[in-house]
Amino acid sequence: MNRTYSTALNAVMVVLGAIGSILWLGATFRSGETYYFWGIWLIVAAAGVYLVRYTLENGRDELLALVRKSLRSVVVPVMGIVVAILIGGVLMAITGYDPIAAYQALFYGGLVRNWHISVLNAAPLIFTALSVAFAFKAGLFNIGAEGQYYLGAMGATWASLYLGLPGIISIPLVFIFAALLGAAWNVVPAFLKVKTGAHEVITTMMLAHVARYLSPVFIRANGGDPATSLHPYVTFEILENNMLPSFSQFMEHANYRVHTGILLAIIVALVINFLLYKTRIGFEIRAVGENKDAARAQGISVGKNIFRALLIAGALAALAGFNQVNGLDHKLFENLQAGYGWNGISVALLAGGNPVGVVFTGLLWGMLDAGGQFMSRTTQTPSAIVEIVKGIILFLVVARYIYTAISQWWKRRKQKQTTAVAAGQA
Amino acid sequence: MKKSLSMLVLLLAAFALVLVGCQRAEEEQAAEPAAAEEQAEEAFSGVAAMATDVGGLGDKSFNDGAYEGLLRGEPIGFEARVVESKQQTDYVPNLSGLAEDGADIVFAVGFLMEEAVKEAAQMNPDTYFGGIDIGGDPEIPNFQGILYKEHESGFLAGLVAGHMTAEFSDASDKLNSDPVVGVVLGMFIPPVERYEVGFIQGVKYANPDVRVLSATAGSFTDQAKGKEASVAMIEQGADIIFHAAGLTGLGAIQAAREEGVLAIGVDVDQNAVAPDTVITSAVKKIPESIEVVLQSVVDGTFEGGTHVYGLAEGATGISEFHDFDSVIPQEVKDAVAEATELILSGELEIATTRAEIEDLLD
Amino acid sequence: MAILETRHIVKQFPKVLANDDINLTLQEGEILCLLGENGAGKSTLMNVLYGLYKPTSGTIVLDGEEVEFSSPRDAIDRGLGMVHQHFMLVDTLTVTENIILGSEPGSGPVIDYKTARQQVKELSERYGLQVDPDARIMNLSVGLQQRVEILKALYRKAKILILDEPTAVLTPQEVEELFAVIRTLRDSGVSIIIITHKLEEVKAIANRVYILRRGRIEGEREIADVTKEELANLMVGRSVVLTVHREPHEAKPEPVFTVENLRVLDDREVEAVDDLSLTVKPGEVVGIAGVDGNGQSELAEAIMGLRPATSGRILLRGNDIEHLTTRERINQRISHVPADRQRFGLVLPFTVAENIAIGYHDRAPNSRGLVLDYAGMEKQAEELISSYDIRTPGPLAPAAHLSGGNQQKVILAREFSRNPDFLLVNQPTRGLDVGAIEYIHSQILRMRGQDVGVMLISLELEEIFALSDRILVMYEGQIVKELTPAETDEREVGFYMTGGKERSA
Amino acid sequence: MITFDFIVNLLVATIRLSTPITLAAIGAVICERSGIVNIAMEGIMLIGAFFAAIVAFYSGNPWLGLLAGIFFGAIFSLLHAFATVSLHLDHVVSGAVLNILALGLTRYLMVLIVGHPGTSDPIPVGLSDYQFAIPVLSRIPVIGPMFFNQTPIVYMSFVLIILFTWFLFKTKTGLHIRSAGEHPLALETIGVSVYKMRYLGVLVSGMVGGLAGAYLSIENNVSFTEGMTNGRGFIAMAAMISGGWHPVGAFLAALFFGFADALQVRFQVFKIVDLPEEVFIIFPYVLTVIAVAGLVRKSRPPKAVGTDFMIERSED
Repeated sequence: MNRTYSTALNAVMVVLGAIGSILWLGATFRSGETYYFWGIWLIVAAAGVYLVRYTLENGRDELLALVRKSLRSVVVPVMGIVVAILIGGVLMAITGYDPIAAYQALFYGGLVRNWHISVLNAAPLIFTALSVAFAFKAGLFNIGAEGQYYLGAMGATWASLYLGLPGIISIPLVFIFAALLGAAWNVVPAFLKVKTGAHEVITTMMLAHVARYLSPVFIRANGGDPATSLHPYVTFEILENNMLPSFSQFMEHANYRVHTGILLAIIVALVINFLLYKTRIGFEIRAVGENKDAARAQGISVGKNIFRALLIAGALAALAGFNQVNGLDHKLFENLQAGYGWNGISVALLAGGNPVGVVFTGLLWGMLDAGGQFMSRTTQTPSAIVEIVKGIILFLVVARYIYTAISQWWKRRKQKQTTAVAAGQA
Repeated sequence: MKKSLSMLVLLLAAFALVLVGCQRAEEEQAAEPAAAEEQAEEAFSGVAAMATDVGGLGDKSFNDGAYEGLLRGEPIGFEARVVESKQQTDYVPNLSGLAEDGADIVFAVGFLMEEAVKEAAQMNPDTYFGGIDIGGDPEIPNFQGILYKEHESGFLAGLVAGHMTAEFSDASDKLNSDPVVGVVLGMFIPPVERYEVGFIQGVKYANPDVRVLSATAGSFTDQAKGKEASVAMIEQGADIIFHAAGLTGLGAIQAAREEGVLAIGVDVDQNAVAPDTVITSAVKKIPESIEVVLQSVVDGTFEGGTHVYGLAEGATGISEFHDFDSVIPQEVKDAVAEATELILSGELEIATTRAEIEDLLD
Repeated sequence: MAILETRHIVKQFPKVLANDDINLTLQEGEILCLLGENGAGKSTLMNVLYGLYKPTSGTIVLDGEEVEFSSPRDAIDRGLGMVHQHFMLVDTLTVTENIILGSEPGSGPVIDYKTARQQVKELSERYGLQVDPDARIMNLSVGLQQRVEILKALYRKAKILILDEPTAVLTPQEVEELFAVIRTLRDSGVSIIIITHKLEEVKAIANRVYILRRGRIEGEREIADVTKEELANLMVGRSVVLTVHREPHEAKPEPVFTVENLRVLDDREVEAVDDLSLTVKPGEVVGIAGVDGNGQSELAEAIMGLRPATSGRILLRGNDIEHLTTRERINQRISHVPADRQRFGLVLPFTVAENIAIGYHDRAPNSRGLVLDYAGMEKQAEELISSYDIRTPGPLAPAAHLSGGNQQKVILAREFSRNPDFLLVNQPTRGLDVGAIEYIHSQILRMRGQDVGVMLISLELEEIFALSDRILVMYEGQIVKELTPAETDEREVGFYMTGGKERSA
Repeated sequence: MITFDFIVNLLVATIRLSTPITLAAIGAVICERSGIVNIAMEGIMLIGAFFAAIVAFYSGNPWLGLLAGIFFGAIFSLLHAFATVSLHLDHVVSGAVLNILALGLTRYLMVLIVGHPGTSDPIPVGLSDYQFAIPVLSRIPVIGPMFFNQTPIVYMSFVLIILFTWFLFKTKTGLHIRSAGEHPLALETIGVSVYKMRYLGVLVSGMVGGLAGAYLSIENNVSFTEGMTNGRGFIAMAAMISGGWHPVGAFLAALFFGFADALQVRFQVFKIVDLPEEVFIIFPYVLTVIAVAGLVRKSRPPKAVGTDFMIERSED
């Protein structure tokens, strides 16, 4: 069909989707008012438009194929989640808690009552998960994202304390500065990996510990307001102009704490997706990740791409720090256990390393965390159960081989029978 | 891209489904607080709740102490509720959530929650809030900040340690001749600093010649590191080990026990951990102070601002000596009593930060 | 009497039916050949006999009694031994350790290395298979490694010895030694099955031959009364030209590619290419003959800039490219068909289109600026798929899903379509069936016809003779002899390949 | 200040701090020699530490605790074996997942069994009470106090280093395990099950990992604390690599890390230089990086480590 149509529909879809997700993510139930469902319906509408366009362009069969394909792609995760929730329920039941009530609280808390917390939790996870996922594509395991997170947080704080330009200029500068610091933190692992082959799992992990212990030093150096009893265990508050705008600034009743960092996270996810699958750099990184010998034989420098991958991964993890400082806390705490780096690994694994998938798994994890808190608050169920459920989900989803193994075994059984019959006749 | 976009559709569908299920829940939840309010009137019954910081329960320190305090509220009609925060984003929702779920008073435990609790208190003006290790704010009448003079406890502990290691080193065969004591820290945070500083000052007050060794484990949960720090000090002749290191400190006490020297516990009376080793503990009676606050809620005498609990309120100090009561010479006990007087009368100033102590010492 | 017999063996894999109702018998003390193309199901059948695969149905009869092997262990215990095409040797272990692996002497858990060494020595003496029991496999030549494999089987008292493509990697001399060994084994009462796709060998060594095609037995023949041509037809299912027809072509005088005094180290820091010089003229095929491991791969890697040269020059069209990176050399229009196609040639999970683009992915039609142009990529791929007749579901199918032959065609399509001046082809037909070999040979000659300088590295002398205008024999990192196919034969080449010196000298 | 006693104390402390790392590292060596990457060591140690403390507390017998630590460490590691060998799941992924699982599991079980999270109640008798000096040898100056006046698990670690070395390089099973890690098909074709060998390798690492955990909770200390392993499992991986996948090498590397840690604590105590504590705390981690960077080039991993092994596969 003609292009103008399709572009027009595209525009409609993008607009609907954008507005929808802003409403959805910025929504809150605290003040009674809600944009939540509006947001969801708009997004659904956008998706609908997409499907319409897709059908107009490729015809009905293609659409069905697409639906089938995407169904297949979500069936494993969904199955994993459901089964894990069941197991968790059984665990609760046998250990004397009421699973029904607990889960009701979990979902009510995570999806409705404290939805805004789910979103707040998701943003940093999406960044760190993107970091891990990106490294995966180059065949690297950036297990030390936690460390790059701290570096980013420190960098963002430092820049935001002193950079007094108008926000529109200043925030991007801080953003870049934080990213650069995170990237710089991975220079050593990248260098060692290329020069000596030292395994990044160990180097980044060790440097993560280093970064974690550097943060208090940094904080004391920029030690904050003596008026608070926190002094000097938190830095000064960053300059007003460097704070990420919060949804409440353009949506009345939106929770004042929910900031635009989540949108940033989604945009970055899309950018990374583009970088990986639509650009030469991504092509080379994936080639190196899949088969470095062949890549090398075709003139793709392995070392160069390991550097690229680890540095970009470092930058992404650092952005999680930027997100927390400039979006949420507006200062750097001596954070006893941030853990976004570690949890980012699970989120990335769950998404199978797909940058766009990371957005959803990030929201899922954030939802489970927020809901878990609500659950333990209202039903006095230990929130550790949520950790276990997470673990099981992860296991069942990443071990999608379980399902393929089962199906293969099933096929083989069938074939055996048939061939046996055939042989019998022969 | 295509794949993921259609994935979005399905995920949303899933979400939407769950939501439908939750709507009903919503009403139920909404009903709850109202009920709680009404009951609050006649023969007192109410809900006392707390949110831990990321340290969580089982820290054998302020989180556990606060919880014990809540439980002490049960006789006077309080139902205790607790939620363990997992990350900083949880603080505000947990605190105000507890309030909305009908708690009469909500305690925020740990200095990290300062901002969160003030926010929550402003958002829920008709619920009382308390903050352990957090300064109050005159602007917020329904919030009471509760601080402790850990440095006082530290000082008295240091006083005992200083005297014992120097003059009375023959009082126990677990003491050696050289005048050295040690202090093991978990991570360097406000209460920990106050304990350390007070301890050092106490030691020097007892005897300026005593050396005080200090080391930080870098964690509140790594017993092995705590043990190693304390062993390293014992090697240097330290014969009394004080710790302000939460669970890491258990390692420090264990080291003292194995190496046959003495230890001083922290926050709560830790004599039970090793009765033959822990001579006393620099305590901070969080439960008692919480009890006081709860009572004030029942009596309707709750007041905002900062309440600093110290020797005067009987909230700080050192615990009894248990089996060591016979070992500790009368002189030391007198010295403690005397110092207590001086502190109460304000004649004896105790440092609260390392900066201050350095000035004080030279 | 028949020592081994298979009855209605069927082996079904998830994708393919590898063996379909196989019935064969092995007489005691005979040498039986199993002839068939790659993928005809020979190896599968042998792995079934050896207990590595369980047959989907059918039975194996040994010494007249039905047996069922649940693991190779059973097969070994029943006196079967197997020498795999890809040697089953652990490089880091010694010869002794490899031979005794799984049947170690010594009571209890501890290995009695003294006895082991002793037994290995005796064994190698008894069958005249000399090999140092303490040498590490990684330091042995392919021929010696094969001896170790045979000893491994004999050590386990094999009455039946199965050799899978035993000559694939050997020089003519080594082949004859091997055959000698096989005959002595036969005379000492061992029954032998040889799997091969080489007709000469069947004629040379076998008493009897079964021909396999597409998993079925196409026929059984006594060697005495069968011709090579008949065997070929049975094997391929149609009459085949056994040598590609090669019309003469005048090479340009001015060399397009020159190597001067090149020295290259291998991974063990040992000099693998030792002061080597050669030239390639436009429009000629220069064949590098040599036993595997004489520096060919290091030479190839050095030419492509995958391995640094310690000294010497590499000239393309007269200018030195030694200092250039691989990418720069590719941009200088050098094409390379690597020996190990799956490891160095393709990114298996990538699509055919991507695999054709890779290397030139930074320019039209594959990308515009930094952004990939998938439309262009696919268009180009479709053209090449048809012109090189690559059997694939489409340009977007992962390379992993293609057969070996078609994977190789993808590489040829990629490299040849970049109209190179110089073409380095390394063992282009390894493990491919006759059809694919014919095609690839004709394509290489087509490049020659277009005045491309072609350097062909191959372990297969047939191939060298079929394609080369000049033959350079490589031995221990040096070109020890230059020959012209017309004036020499495989024996002479083999003589120099194994370090033979000029008779005159 | 640097007296003879100081040196001796420092070295003794080195042993004390390196023992858990040593155990985990030699366990990992066996595991990776069989071809399975095991970054789940951290989780395995945590599980071992937990059950050791719990059993020791309720039975009042630390030796039972020790066995429990080993046993549950093995059970937990079986998950890893099942996932990687039988389900053909990527080794690193499975390991990462198990580490996460171990954290949640121990916390939940704390609440269930002990009644509160955080730390378990101190056990009546710890293994440290069974410290004993080997008569004559313990009198040898430096060596004596280091190696011959120790606590049970420390002695065990010494024995295990020798035992594992002997096992890997002198026994039949050892030869099989090494082959499984180098060229699994070669092993399968002479009739030894690669699956068995790999399960065995993981299992052994699980038992030793559990032992390492037990050391932390019932020998070095007297109670379990959440997250008490504190990254030691990963340092053990570093030790294994720097030690060239050889038990003795791994032991030496572990000693090195232990030494660094012992040193930094003493630097703090002495306040030799006036720097923030954190600077000292990071010292061992930095050293680890340097060590790995320096030694890794010389050490070569088993060829087939981290690779999946499947027998039933169709050609091409």
